[in-house]
Amino acid sequence: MSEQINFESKKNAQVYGESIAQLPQDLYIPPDALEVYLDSFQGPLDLLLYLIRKNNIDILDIPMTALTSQYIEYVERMKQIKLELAGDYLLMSAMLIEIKSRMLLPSPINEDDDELDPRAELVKKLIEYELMKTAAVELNDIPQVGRDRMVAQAYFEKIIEVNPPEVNIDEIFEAWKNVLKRAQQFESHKIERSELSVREHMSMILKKISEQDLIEFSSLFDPKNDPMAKLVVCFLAILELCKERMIKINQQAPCSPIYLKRAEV
Amino acid sequence: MEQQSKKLKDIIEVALLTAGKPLSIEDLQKLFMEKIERSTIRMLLDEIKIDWQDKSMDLVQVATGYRFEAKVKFSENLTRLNPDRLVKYSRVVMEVLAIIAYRQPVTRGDIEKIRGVSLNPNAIRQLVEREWIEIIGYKEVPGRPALYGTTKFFLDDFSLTSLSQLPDINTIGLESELISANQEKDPSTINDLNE
Amino acid sequence: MEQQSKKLKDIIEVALLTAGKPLSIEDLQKLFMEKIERSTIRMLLDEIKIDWQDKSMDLVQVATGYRFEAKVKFSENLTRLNPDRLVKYSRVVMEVLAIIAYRQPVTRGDIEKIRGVSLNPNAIRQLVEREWIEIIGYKEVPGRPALYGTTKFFLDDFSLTSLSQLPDINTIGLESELISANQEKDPSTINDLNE
Repeated sequence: MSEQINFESKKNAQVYGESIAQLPQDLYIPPDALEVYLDSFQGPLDLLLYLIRKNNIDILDIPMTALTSQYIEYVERMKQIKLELAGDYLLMSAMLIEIKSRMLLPSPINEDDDELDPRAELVKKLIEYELMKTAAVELNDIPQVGRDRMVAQAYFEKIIEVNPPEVNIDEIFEAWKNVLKRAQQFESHKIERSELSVREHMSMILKKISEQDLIEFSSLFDPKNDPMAKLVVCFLAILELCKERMIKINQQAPCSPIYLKRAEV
Repeated sequence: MEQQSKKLKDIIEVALLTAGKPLSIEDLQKLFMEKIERSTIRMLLDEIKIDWQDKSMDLVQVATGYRFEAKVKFSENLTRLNPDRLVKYSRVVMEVLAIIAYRQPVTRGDIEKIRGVSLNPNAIRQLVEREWIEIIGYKEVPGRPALYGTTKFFLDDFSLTSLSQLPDINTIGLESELISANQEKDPSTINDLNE
Repeated sequence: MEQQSKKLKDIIEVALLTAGKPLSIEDLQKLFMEKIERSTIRMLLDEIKIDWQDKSMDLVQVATGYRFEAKVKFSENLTRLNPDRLVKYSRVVMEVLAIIAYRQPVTRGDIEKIRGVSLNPNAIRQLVEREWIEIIGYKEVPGRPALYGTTKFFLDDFSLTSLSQLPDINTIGLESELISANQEKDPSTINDLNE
């Protein structure tokens, strides 16, 4: 209660007194909306700013008891619905409690005039973050090239040779390893020789279809000359193309010719 | 009427100048809320072609649609602008090439998914201009994204007879082995992968 | 004479229409074998600007030079062409960009301190790949963390000629005013940037 006494002398003591009484009601959010809603906070400062704005609190005179309890209640709810909660939220809980308790202590008598309000550091952070949030919104409103603004990029065929960069195959392999390593999806992107040849056949078949629009299924196979492995790979490629919706397969009637078509048609 | 047709022409023209790739008649129809007949689009394209006859570019039709191209007589000047611009491909370009080589056919969205970030269209453009990749079809999903694959020139330039000759990651082994292999090698390889 | 000036203008125009990025006066000078004065280039640019006044694009000057961009009145139509191609960044990415733009040079740790939460490295990576930010140095403290700043491409893409043209957030005023201004907004603003 000494917190109240400390700050009641300031200008908005009444508002402050009232808002304490009203705070808990504000906490109610329809349960199904809660998850989306809580998930939208960018971090503890964002949550704090939201509470401060929602409760009409003067950022320069934050009622620590009320704010701390509201904050902790939100964090508890986030834990309950098992949102992936950054450790930063819990750190902030601890910090709020610490500030609150420091404010409950009587101020040391022998201190200099410019004794620091225990909230000062927090307030500074909140103001800076709020400024940056505003800046982000302002930036986002500026028309961006590629999003709101289209710039000319017409085609120019380079007729004269211009020494394009040299690349060797190891560099492609390095780049590929790099992608896989970073994606940490090694298992799912494991490339086997057989799969690569399926992929190659997928590309070849797609190119043929792009040129001719329509291709007869059997024309893709040459059983007399192709080894069995190649026929299987070709067949797998067709199945994969169909599964990935890159082509369409058509047959008018049973036993009639099967056609492969471009997916876009 | 005159006014209206000028507006339609301007919209088609600006779309072609900013698209960075050829646009089909269907693409151009999408520009308008109201339905514009294919024949109307074709007629407007003809008019635009004539409008540009004495100007700096040509409107030409290529396999996948229409695009503006710099008039051939300006190539010498244009080449002068960037004689040795492409000293080295960026890491992004190399990764895109690797993904297309190993995972083709892929859409731009696939590439973004694998890399986890959105992709500057310039990367694809550089590879298309180099004629190492090309559009080989379209995926039948909303937006009809283009499917990219490698070209014959890609195989030629790397002296491969088929894609199966690309280095095989499995000859090196699984992830753990890859990483430990890298750690055993001199430290510079690790930096290579991290930079 | 007339003929000659038309040819110079065409070359500059076609260079700007095909470059895919802004070109500086120096770039444009490189187009010609003969030496063309800066003042001549400037004059020709002015003429091109006027030539295009009633057409589909505007010739504009940005931080790194001149570029053609679609007239604003056509943006609705152009968006229709590729509604899903729009690159929209998440709120996190935009906040990181704002912090780097307004507080540069900053380390990743600085950004985390300001936002009060640890930062997914992907946010920085997206901005680096978009070439809106870059490492501009290292801080002489243990671990030598990288210092980030915005690039010229950032200025170009936001049509700014210098950082001083960034929206002035400090004019928003005292904290109290700031707070009440925010309260007037609809609470849904919280979600605005969440794509």
